[in-house]
Amino acid sequence: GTSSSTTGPSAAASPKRGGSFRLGVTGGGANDIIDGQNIVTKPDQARLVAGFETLLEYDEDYKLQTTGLAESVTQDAPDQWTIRVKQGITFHDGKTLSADDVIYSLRRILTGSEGLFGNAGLMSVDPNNMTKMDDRTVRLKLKQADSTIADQLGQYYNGVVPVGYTRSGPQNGTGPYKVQSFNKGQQSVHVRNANYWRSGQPYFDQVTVIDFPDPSAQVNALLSGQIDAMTDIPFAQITVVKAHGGLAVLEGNGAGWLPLCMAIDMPPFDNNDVRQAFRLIADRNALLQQVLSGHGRVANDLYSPFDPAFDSSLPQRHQDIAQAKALLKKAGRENMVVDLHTTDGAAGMVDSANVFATQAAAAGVTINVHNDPNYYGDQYLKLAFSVDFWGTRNYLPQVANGSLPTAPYNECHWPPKGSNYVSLYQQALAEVDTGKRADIIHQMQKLEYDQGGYIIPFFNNLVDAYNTKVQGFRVSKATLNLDSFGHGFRTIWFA
Amino acid sequence: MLDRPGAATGPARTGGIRMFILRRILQGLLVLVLVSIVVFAATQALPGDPARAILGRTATPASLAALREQLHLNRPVLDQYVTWATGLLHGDAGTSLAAQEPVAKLLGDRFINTAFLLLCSGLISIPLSILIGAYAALWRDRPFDVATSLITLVFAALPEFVVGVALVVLFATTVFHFLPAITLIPPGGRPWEQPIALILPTLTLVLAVTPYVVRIMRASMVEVLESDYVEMARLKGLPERLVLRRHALPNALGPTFQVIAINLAYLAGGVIVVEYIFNYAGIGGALRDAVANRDIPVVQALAMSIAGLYVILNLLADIATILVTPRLRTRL
Amino acid sequence: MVKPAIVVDRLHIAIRGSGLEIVNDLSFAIAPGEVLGLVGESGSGKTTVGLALLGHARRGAEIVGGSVRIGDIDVLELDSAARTRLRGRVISYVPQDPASALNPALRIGTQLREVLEAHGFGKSGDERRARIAEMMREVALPDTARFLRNYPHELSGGQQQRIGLAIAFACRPRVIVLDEPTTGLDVTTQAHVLDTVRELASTHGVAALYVSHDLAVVGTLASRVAVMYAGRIIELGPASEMFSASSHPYTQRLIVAIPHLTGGRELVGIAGHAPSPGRRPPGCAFEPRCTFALPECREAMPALRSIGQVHDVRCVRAEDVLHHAPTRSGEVPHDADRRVVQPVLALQGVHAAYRRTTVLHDINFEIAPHECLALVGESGSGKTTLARSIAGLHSDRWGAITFQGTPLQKVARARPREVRRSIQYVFQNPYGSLNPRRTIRQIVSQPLEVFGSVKKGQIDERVAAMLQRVSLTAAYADRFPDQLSGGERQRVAIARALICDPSILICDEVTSALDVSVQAAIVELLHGLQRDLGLAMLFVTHNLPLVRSIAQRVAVMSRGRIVELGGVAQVLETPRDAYTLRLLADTPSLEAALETAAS
Amino acid sequence: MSVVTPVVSPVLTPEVMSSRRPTGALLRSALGLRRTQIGFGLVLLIVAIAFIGPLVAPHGANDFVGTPNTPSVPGALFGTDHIGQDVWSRFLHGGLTILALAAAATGLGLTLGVAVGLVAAYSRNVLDDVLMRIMDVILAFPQIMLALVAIATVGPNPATIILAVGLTTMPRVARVTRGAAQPVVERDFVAAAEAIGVPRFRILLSEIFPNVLSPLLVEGSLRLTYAIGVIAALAFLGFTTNPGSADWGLMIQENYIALTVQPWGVVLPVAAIALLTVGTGLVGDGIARAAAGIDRSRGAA
Ligand SMILES: Nc1ncnc2c1ncn2[C@@H]1O[C@H](COP(=O)(O)OP(=O)(O)OP(=O)(O)O)[C@@H](O)[C@H]1O
Ligand SMILES: Nc1ncnc2c1ncn2[C@@H]1O[C@H](COP(=O)(O)OP(=O)(O)OP(=O)(O)O)[C@@H](O)[C@H]1O
Ligand SMILES: [Mg+2]
Ligand SMILES: [Mg+2]
Repeated sequence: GTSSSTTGPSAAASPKRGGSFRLGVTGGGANDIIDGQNIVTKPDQARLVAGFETLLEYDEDYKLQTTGLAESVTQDAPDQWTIRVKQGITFHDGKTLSADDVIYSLRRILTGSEGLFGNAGLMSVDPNNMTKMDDRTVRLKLKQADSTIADQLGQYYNGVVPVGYTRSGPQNGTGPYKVQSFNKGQQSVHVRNANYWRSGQPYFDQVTVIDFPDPSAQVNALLSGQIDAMTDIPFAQITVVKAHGGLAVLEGNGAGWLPLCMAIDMPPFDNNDVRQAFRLIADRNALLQQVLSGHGRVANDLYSPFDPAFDSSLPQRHQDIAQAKALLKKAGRENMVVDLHTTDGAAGMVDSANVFATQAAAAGVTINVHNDPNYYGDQYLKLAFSVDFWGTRNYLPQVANGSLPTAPYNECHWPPKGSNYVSLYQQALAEVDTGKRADIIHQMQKLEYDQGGYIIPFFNNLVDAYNTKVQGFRVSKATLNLDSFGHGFRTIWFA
Repeated sequence: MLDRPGAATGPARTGGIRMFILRRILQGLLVLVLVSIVVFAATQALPGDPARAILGRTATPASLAALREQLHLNRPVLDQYVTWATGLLHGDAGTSLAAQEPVAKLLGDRFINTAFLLLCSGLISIPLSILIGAYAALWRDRPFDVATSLITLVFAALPEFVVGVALVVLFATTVFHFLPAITLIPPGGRPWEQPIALILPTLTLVLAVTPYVVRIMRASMVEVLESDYVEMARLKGLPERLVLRRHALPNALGPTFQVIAINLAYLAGGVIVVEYIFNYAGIGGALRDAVANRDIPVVQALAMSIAGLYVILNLLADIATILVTPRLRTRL
Repeated sequence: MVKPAIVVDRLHIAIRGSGLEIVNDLSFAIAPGEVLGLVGESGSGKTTVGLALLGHARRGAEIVGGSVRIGDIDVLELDSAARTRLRGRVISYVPQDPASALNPALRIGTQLREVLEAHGFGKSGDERRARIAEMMREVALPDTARFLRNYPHELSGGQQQRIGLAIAFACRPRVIVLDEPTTGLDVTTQAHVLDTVRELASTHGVAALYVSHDLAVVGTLASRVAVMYAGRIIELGPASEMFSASSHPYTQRLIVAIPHLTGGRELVGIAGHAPSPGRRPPGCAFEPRCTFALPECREAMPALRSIGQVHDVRCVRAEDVLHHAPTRSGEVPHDADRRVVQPVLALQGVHAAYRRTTVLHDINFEIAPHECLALVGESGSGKTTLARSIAGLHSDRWGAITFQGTPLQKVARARPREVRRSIQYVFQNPYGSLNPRRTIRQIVSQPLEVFGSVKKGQIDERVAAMLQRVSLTAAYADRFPDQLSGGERQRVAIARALICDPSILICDEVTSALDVSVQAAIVELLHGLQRDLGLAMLFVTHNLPLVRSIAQRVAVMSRGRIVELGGVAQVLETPRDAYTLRLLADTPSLEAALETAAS
Repeated sequence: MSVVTPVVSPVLTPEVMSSRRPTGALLRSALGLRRTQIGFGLVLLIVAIAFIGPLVAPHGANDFVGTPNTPSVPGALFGTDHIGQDVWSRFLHGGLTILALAAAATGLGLTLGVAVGLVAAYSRNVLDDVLMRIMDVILAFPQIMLALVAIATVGPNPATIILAVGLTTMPRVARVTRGAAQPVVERDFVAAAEAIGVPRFRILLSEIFPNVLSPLLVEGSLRLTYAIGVIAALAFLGFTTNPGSADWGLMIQENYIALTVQPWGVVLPVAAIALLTVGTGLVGDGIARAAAGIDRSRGAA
């Protein structure tokens, strides 16, 4: 993965005000939404961060910082947190941000029926036990000890909304841009928030977020100057864009990942030998080269590499067909045939499946790939073998989302019965001391590394392109494309 | 051979036409009703849980439950059909499952955009192809004819997306840069406000349709030029242009109209691909989207309206044919 | 003699590229006011000649030599512009088939007007309107604006043909070519058209070339007749001489082939058919069919030599031919014992309709075994409908049709196999009644398969036998209909009927699509069959003279009613019904021809 | 003296001598035309590639031979595709699927369409109307749209695609068949068959059907080109049968994104498909012209 080569311009150049910025985002459709606390399609991310902000923020090294709305977020006890918001931050409608808004925001997330994205991660917060200490301070009493609340509060989709906020109501956030118009599946126009709390920012008068079902139309638009930046440039086009004067590529080495998911309680994967064999079948570098044209880093079947507690001591797995064959023989599964389900949900999902299928053939395993437009329909999470996609998160939050019986997206049906994984998780949550917590997390990761259902070949970089007249993009470990869309379009400007 | 006098006489004719059009309209309506049933049945058959399909990867059990509740997908089918059909009659196509907006609002602009695109393509391709076809027939087996027949063959052979992409590469991105590669219609904006952005999509569609019409036009023109009455017109000593303009062309047009209608209806299908390539905000994209989202009301609305378009086009074609071929009138 | 209006000299027309001659060394002249009749069977080149007079050759044909002079201009020399000015102004054309020659999409008024406009005939619109009205009156059509607003398909065949005449005469041309303007019209309309032509030609001093394959028709109209055979004129002379003293074997045979209104007699057809272009022998084209042929006839085409001052002929034995005019055999025997036996077929109060319009009213007659009943009447009188009703092809009918005492179901399919076998139908048009995609064997043997009356093995020989019976050879069995001449096809159709050995044969205008010579041969055949096999026959025709030569009794139909029914001689010689009288009067016959010629 | 009794002249015209099936004749005379020959040549070429290709392909369809999307790779004639497989090999492997699909779909459509068309034309009654209205209903949906919905409904397996395309082909064929059959039904030889009570089915099959063959041949070739086009377009829109397998339609979809960088991945399959459709088009054209020729001479006979 090359990041240095494509660094944006030096931040030295002093920002300039004005101009209308047009962003092309891959995907989107009639199910687009704008919601301070939820997304459905990719363009929704850009629209969310343009209008809403979180209490805490991750910096370019994926470290939590109090650059957000909160002036402090502290864990007073394993099961108690206190949040204090900054002074004089106003919503688009001029109302000042207060403790009530924080409480309302958290409650909204915790209301299951709202079906909001952050719900799973904040489970341990007790909606009926949030107390307003003063105008700017809120105390959370948790149902159970949880040391990941701060992490959750930094997730872009846990934005702060004013009291009484609804999706269908006025889009009223603290963010740098106000929604002017929104056409689902087409585009949304956002105008500068004149009294934004960060002085000077934002720089653009107007931001337009445009949906693009077809990536090459997106590239063509960029080439012909009809948009100023685009997300997820097809790897094939990188050379084109680089060759094209006045365009640049921004390659952020985030930690998105495309796992092959084996349901550990469904045949044939209910036998760990089979799972192990499959892990040994994967030639992770080949997958990286073929699927991402090398734009990523080889992974080791574990997620959350940016987590301080990530166990990088575990030996890197390599392809070992012989060993795989042996294990399959042992499991009595020689020359097995299995279906692998995938979809065009995220770039590379179909290719990963195909490439892995080819590699499996070497071990005498026949894999029938099914590219199913209805993949996220009924059978999702009920499949024995499937491909999925994930964004960047720290370990425990990710576990909450994907690796617990209670997790909404537990493709692998992890953990196995009788495993102490869940209790380890509880301990980790309860553990306030980061060092001790890391040890517990290492145990959990070991379990997944040895018995888990994920095959994680690589972490994919976010590769975006933009017109060099746009200044201020920085290479970062941001979760979202284009350096989290230039931090909600506020740290970028036209030269 | 002997052609026995037809039954109808002068005055009866107009009545004949009116009757004919009326019958055609009724038939068209019948077809539409059948279509509506088919569409409804088909969309009912769409498997899987729309709620899931709509929320996609981000669905949570909670959000699913919520959406299902609000879509009330659990009413009896017949009940649903009746409400839907009556809704359609009142111009209310229901609410998009995906967008949570009235279908009409969701598709309104897109309809105008697509319609305009089709209109442009039609207005260009029809006269063009008629002209080319007629001259190909006139200069039968001469270089022009041979050339056209080959060129039309090739273009008929190239899928729209190939033509489209080729045009983009040629005029917008790689070779030249004087045309926009995609068509960005601002919300509430109208396609005709930025004509140059329409050039490439229109051109693509024109190139997709013209070949077929040209070939048919040529065929029927050849037929007519062989006919006795054209020979007779020449033997009457009429100047050639008159022979062509008054005697040959009108009779050749008759059979062609049908094909034009079919092809325009076909355009409505081809537009799906074209809109995809040019990111053109029309019903084509909406359809692809709706199908992927299991957005049943939208699919239904689109299917119905495209079917409607087809029925209308055929009606027009029939009427046009009748107008240029009086003989048919008495057969009505 | 007056200076001829048009002179055709050594005209040669060939199939483009191949050089095969369609029309060969053709010369004649027509004086103003004169009508020259051009006769010959189908494919002899009449139309080609006719068109050539206007300097036009159909796609695929081209004029390769000779000249066509009108006054002192040679049509063939003119450039296309000048030719266009000439056409319709100086020389005009009346097409063979008006139905297809009038533009279906234009009102007849327009089609009349445009020719005037094209030639700047008449200064103003009013003048033209006046001229059009005049024309319409001359061709005996209403001249009302209302009528002119009709479209061609809204006119009857006769009216269409007369519009054709009006267009042709519109600009008062000096020469006019009429290409079988009356083919397909019933006799009454035909008579009208012929009168009109005669009128116009004589009053305006127009030189007319009247093309036809029907000598009788030509005879009533033309002062001189040219007989064409295989692209050449083989005899050219005054009408009178042509009929009384024809000196070419072919002409003679043609005349013998024409049925006579007075005194029925067996017809004698000409075996074989004329060679088409490219297959014409080096010598006399008629030689293979000629009974007078000498060896030398094979060598070279005899030159056109004159016998008598204005009578030319292409035959080395013209003189002998003249003296060996073939005699005509006597009356067709009328068997009297009709009534004693039970009739094969009996109709009582039969009606038939198409949807609401009833076209047959209360038809009653019987047909005895061995008897041939002729059914005559003008076009549209209901002949075919009646025939089809009997055959079970028209189900919308009521009243009793009994076959050998037992009433018949309406639909053929519903009838017992025996009945379907015993009632056989031969269709009007041999080009339509044989499936072009099946071999003659398949066609003829089809009934055998349906009725299963014959074992597989014997089918072929039965087919062969039948082909022999209709005087074809077994060699035809493997051919396809489009490889047969019209006459041969009709024979095949008859064979298909006979192979079921039916007890009654229904023939619907089986000869009306054929040339006289072929027609004669077919009638000969049918007559023989009926006589030998003792077939009962219903012979539908609109050709009265023909009745004489084949039927014992005749039923005259008009507007769906039988107006007269009786013995042939009695009905034709002493008709009682007015309609029959008119029909007889209108029928062009040799007798009439000879009279006009004589006068 | 007596008159000669008629004997059929032994003079036989050449066309009478030569006796050949009209349909066969049609094809033969069609093959006489230059365009038909070229057309056949093209079709044969592509079919040959489809069948022989897999045998001669240098690499497997899924072998990883080099960096993705690079036009010039040693050992890969036309470079690598979006995931580093050999474009040339995948091209050679990928013909069969789309050909089979298109052929099957067209076959289905023709069979059904002809059946419906003939029955409709022959039963000159309400059944005719009913059938044709039903056809109208199907016609009312653009082929691609119906295919889209169908595939979204039951997933993109070959059967679905064949069915969807086949069914949407049917009404178009039915229309043509009916149009061509209507005049034939009125011809006397049909009446002749009815008069002796030939079963309806036989009449349809052996009397009427042979007479609508020539327009059908033309229509058939046209439909084939449409089918190929639709199936390719479906693939382009991302609805294809089993992913990963080499398939021209799929290749286009996978590599279209890289068109400007590595054109071969798209150019090869597109060229093949285009040549194929041009070929079938030319053949149909030739047959049409030949038929026109034959039918005209028959009409004039
Ligand atoms: N354009 C043409 N190309 C080739 N052959 C032709 C062409 N026109 C006529 N013929 C041939 O020339 C011969 C004469 O044709 P023509 O139509 O003049 O005969 P005809 O006497 O008018 O016949 P009919 O009485 O049936 O009208 C026929 O054998 C015909 O096949
Ligand atoms: N298919 C039809 N539909 C409606 N009317 C018809 C149809 N066929 C014939 N007629 C009408 O029935 C009447 C009798 O027609 P028919 O064909 O029996 O007359 P015909 O004596 O056989 O005429 P021709 O001598 O021209 O063959 C005519 O007035 C005709 O207009
Ligand atoms: Mg003629
Ligand atoms: Mg009749």
